[in-house]
Amino acid sequence: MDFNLTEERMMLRDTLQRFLADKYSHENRRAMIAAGEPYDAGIYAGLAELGVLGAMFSEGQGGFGGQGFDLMVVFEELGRAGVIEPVLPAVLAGGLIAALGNERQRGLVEEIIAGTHVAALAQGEAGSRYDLNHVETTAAAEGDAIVLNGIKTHVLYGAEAQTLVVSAREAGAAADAAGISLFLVPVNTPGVTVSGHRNMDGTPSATVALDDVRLADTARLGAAGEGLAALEAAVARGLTAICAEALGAMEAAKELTTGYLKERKQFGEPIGKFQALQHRMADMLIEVEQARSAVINMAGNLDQPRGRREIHACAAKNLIGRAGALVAEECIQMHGGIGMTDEYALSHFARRLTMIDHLFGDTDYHLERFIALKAG
Amino acid sequence: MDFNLTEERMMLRDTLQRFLADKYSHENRRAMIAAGEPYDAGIYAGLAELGVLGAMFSEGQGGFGGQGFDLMVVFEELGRAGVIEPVLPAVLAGGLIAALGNERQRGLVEEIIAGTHVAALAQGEAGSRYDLNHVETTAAAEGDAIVLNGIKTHVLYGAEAQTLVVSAREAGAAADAAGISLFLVPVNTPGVTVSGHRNMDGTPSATVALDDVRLADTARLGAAGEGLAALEAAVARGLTAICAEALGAMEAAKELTTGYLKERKQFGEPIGKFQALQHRMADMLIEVEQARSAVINMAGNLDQPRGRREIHACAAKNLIGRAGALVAEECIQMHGGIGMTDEYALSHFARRLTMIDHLFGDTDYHLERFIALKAG
Amino acid sequence: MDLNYTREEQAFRTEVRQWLKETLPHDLREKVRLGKRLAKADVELWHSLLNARGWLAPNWPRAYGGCEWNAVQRHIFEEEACLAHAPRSLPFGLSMLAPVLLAFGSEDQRQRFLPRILNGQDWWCQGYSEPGAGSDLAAVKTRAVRDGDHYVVNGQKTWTTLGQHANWIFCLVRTDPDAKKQEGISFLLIDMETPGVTVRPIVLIDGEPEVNEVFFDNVRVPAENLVGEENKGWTYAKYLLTHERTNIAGVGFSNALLTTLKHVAARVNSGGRPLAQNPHFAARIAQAEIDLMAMATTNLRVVSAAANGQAPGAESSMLKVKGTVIRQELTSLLRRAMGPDALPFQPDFLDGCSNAAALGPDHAAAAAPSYFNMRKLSIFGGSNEVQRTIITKAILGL
Amino acid sequence: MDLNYTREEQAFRTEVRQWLKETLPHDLREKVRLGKRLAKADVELWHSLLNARGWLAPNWPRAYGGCEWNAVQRHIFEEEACLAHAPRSLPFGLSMLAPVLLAFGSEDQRQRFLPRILNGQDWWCQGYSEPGAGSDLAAVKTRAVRDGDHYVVNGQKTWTTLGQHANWIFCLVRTDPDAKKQEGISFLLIDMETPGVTVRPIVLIDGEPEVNEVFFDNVRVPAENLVGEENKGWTYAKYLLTHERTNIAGVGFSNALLTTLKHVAARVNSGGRPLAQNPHFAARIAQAEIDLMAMATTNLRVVSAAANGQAPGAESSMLKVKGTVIRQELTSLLRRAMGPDALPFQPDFLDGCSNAAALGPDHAAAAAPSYFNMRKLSIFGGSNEVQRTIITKAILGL
Repeated sequence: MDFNLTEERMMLRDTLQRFLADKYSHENRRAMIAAGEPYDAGIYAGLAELGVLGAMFSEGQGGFGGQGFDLMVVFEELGRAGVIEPVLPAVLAGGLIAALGNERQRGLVEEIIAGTHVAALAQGEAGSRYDLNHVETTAAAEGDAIVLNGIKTHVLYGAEAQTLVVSAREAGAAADAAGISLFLVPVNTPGVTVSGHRNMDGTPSATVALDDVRLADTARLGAAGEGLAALEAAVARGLTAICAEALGAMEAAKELTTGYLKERKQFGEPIGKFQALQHRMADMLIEVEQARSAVINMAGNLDQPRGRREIHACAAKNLIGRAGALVAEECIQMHGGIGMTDEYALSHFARRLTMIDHLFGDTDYHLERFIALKAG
Repeated sequence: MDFNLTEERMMLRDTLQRFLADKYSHENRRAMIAAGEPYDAGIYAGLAELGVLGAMFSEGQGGFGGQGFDLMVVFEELGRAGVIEPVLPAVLAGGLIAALGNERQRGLVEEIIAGTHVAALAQGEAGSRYDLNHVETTAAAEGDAIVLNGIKTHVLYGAEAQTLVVSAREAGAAADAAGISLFLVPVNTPGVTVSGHRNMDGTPSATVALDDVRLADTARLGAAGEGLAALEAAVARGLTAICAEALGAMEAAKELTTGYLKERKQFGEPIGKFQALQHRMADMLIEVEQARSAVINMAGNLDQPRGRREIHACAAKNLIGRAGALVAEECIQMHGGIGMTDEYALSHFARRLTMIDHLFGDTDYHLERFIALKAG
Repeated sequence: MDLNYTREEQAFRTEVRQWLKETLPHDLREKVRLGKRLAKADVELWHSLLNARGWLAPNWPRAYGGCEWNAVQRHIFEEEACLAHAPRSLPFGLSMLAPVLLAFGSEDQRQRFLPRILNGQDWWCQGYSEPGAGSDLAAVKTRAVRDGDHYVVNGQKTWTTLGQHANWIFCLVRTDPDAKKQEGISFLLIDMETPGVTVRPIVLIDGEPEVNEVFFDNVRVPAENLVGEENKGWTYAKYLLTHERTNIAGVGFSNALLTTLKHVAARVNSGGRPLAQNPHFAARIAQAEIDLMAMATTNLRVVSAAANGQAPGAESSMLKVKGTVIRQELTSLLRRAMGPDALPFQPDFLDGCSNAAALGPDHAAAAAPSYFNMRKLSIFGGSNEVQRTIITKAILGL
Repeated sequence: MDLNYTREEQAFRTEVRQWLKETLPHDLREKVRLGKRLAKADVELWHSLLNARGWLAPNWPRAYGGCEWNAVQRHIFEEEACLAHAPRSLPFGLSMLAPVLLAFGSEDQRQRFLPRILNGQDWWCQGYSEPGAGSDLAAVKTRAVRDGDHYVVNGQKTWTTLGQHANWIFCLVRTDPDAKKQEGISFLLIDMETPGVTVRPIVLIDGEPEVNEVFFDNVRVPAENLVGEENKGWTYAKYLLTHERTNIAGVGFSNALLTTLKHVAARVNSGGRPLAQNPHFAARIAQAEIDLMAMATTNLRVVSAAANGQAPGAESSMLKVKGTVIRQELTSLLRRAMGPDALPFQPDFLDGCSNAAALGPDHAAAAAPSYFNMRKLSIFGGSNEVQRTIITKAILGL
């Protein structure tokens, strides 16, 4: 048992921390969003240069990391700084391409690692809620071609991507596990309409309409009809990433709040002297430690067989969801009015923590899934 | 809308409060229990004399109350004093006899009101948990006679009763709603074996074995096979009673705790000055008010049609269960060690509050039932 | 004990319900139902409709154009208005300033200001909080110095709700800097068109500029705008805070929210069945409903005592805390019910831009913003921490 | 980062598991599994078995008969012992007094007392708390006055766990009444067979006399029984409190409880199916399990840091609080799982009277008493309120 980071990961963490402390701030992010920019391309290039994207992939895939603890180290820092640049799609869509792609397809990974190409995962649909197996988008063979039809919702960074990894059904009914395939779809393919919007937490997202989108058979990623297992594994990596990001956001919110409790005076005393706040703060600190442990468990079991991996994924996402809500709500409450203003950084962390609960299954969803996995 | 008690109920409450303040104490109850007595017969006679048992029945039944608010007023005081004498069986078994009995059978009600006869409800079984319809005890016709076989568990005051009201199945399978009848069974009927024990909260209870118990056909209470509706209505009255009792116990626990917070000094200050305790106390006080409202809602809807009555019963029992656990646990915690000792009165209230959650459906059971009733 | 309304109260309820049905414009109702943001004109329209019926000022004396409703009538009206998805009328002039003028203002001030509140000429806002003061409202730093027949005001107010729409502000100002904290404060009415008044909107966590900072830079205010006596303003402020908290439990809002939540849960798909049939989610809704059923009665008990002339003490604080907890829980459940559809931020749709279509189902757009906005409930109007201290002190007396 | 145990640690775990399987007597295991009360002889038997294997004193130096296990080894042993339903060994002599003697006692004292702890000749109990002192342990009133080569002790201790079985007690006594609170306290060892010592058992809320009051009436204690220096006792007491909290999170106990809870829930009927399949109850178990999984890792992080020589600070307090919350929740769930079968009080069965049959299923008899008994976890060893203050002070430094 060893809870220390390797030297490489420590170096990456420290470099990333310095880079973000230096270049990234709530004010800059606000200004950028106000200017209508989806994210800061310069920062993204900088992250690529630091090796942040390379750390998402194993050496065999062209990177130098790719393990659970690599995701954890990077995303904790991204979360702490409130980074909205598209690292997550590199884990999700990039991870799928790296895991399933043939040699030609895997060429994209190199560009993703270099930060010159964004690939986004298009898996959600209007009725799917959090179920990866709920796929109504169809992929029909027409001679040598495959024709996609359907609408994909909540495609994170969809309007910023050059390539989409799309889940579509080649066989079976809407919620069947079998029959789902994954396809690489360049966004400029005729029939693809991407409508971008911004989420509550500032991250860009999109709806993607697929209207008789004709692809060559070679656009398929992995085996026909067997996409679900890989999708689930990629989402487990995505869950590790956003759980670690949430942990970082909790740490940042905690920092702001402890600072505030020390500085802010009311009725003549620092409010941190009020015992009721002290005890609630203690409960919050405990939950942040619990969240860290849950992320460690998840990261450390990411390469285990499916059952064990998913049990830890569910446990982590459930605990992170509860801890995140507690931290967001308590930190706002302890701040009072200032904690509710957009111009104070806490608002970003609170929004991000809350919205992370709506990504890839919320607290309740993963609790039920945990029960089902344990019973199965 | 009127939230004031009638003058009669106020008088009953005040007389009862004075009587119990004068004659009833934690020390006396402890001594009585240590001496192996099931309850204090003198107190019970006194309660009957005050009209406490009469208040459980309507004028038509030979009493002078019988409404939800009569139950509420009486049981809140019984709960506040921690009374373990058998008033509840008068509501449950007595209520069933009054509601369903023919003229001859109703003769027992007079004796119950006079405090000279205890009738107990024997409805639970080893596998029934909280389901009134789960009845495996059989009632088989043999010529003019009916023969009962089965084991009834958790028969409150069963070893102190002269008569049992027994639910038994004349037709159908274990959990069917139809086919359940109720029978009046004198405890000295051959084949009846009553084994008494004491519950955690000091109340007496029993297991009743029915081994070829032969009864005349006239022992049936109400129509054959249609006992469930009446049983449910009687249990709703019992739930009103124990919810009000729990409210009284919460008030008593609250009194002890506010007193303690004022008196007890630690680190040089009354512990009630510690803000963390103040705020938790506030949350507790709020829940006690919520509990009072829930009991009012239930008492005020006791004579409404089944759906409305049961929705309020479920809501009240659920809320009382949560509030009771909160009050029991927080009051112990705020007291520290002394709150855990048997010789301090809080222990009784905490045990009674906790055990009330195990009577006639707990917090979870009634939450699910509430959902089912609302959906149905 | 009787849980039923009197015949008169039932008739009143019917009258209110009927009027709402006939009068509340459909598009306004839809805006409220879907949690969209109301424009200034929306609020003004609603006030004018209420005023035309004579129902704009429930608790004012009839002599000044009010209804003189008792607590039960007010409760019934609020309950019905919420269920009908009517907008909330603005409290600042109606139930904050007016009671102070009625109790402590001059007859001149009443005659001058009250009619303009009713007819919509004035939109009032509140100048209580200052930066860094938080729940400690007596920490007033804004100075008002007498200069002939004027006061010259300098300083800053904050958290001024909807101040961007207002033309008048009632302020706590410090007129005696040497007096003790609660003393030396005066209650002053300031025309916001006076030179030196600047308003800066503050965007909140939900993306909406609901509150403002208001700056006073040598603002000259006629001395006749002083309410009551100089340096007695804290008394008036406290009166306002303790006596005019109607509908503090927000039972009506919570009932409307619960209805919306059930509506949504019955329609949203969760693993092949409506979310309402998911046992976990159903349990969370049921738990909130049970708490709300009890709180409705707790509220009625206080309302009914108030109608009988008893002044509510710690009960108000209890209703504030529990009411907040329940409303926040309901908005949290509504957000969760939306699943991924709670993610998008749709300000154009929320602002009612005619060409903005909503992403996702009914109620999705407002779910997350409302959740975030409602965090304010436990902060403003005396934070829940302050309320908890009041509750326990009332019983412990320490 | 590596969540796996080393090969050596895994081998140690196998060794412990095997030994427990071979050595733990079946009836003792059943008593623990069913939550029955252990008799004095049960505990003595378990100590003697551990001592025969050399495993009774995990954290003592080998020179004194201990194991010198590191934190990870101790953790593994505790985990296995809990899963095997082994009794808990008594901490009073082993992990409370002994470390104080090893750090501050004389060699004579070590040679005199440590072997008797191992071989079972002495049963120690703790004389820290006094009536009315609560978490304020420094509020010691019991007086010890030097009289020649003796101290004469007068006063009272309380909450002395299992003191009714003990023949020795280690006490904090006040030797200088004029010194400041934390000063003037000494650490004294008292033979309970000395005239003037009286023990009065206190029945707790679960019906069991688990703790005692101990009275001292002119008890003459040889001066050689003073540990360390006179008036320095508070230092030793603090050392004991901060350095000897092994297994504070109770992960092993909680794991065993969770196993029992699942065992019960799979067997109890709830509306025609096992309670484990009731979505509400399953959710409550799962929630506790998820929290426990995380806490097990939180615990290992602290244990692993301790094994690397880092002294745990606020982490101990975090583990205490969260560990308590989880254990109390699990006992609460176990009680609820029993339904009406949690009602009966069955002291004869719990005491292991051979002719007492249990009412209800396996585990029913102990469910409610254990729930009540476990309320102590958040009170003793520094209440959870005290721990929360420590946690926040460590980060806020206020």
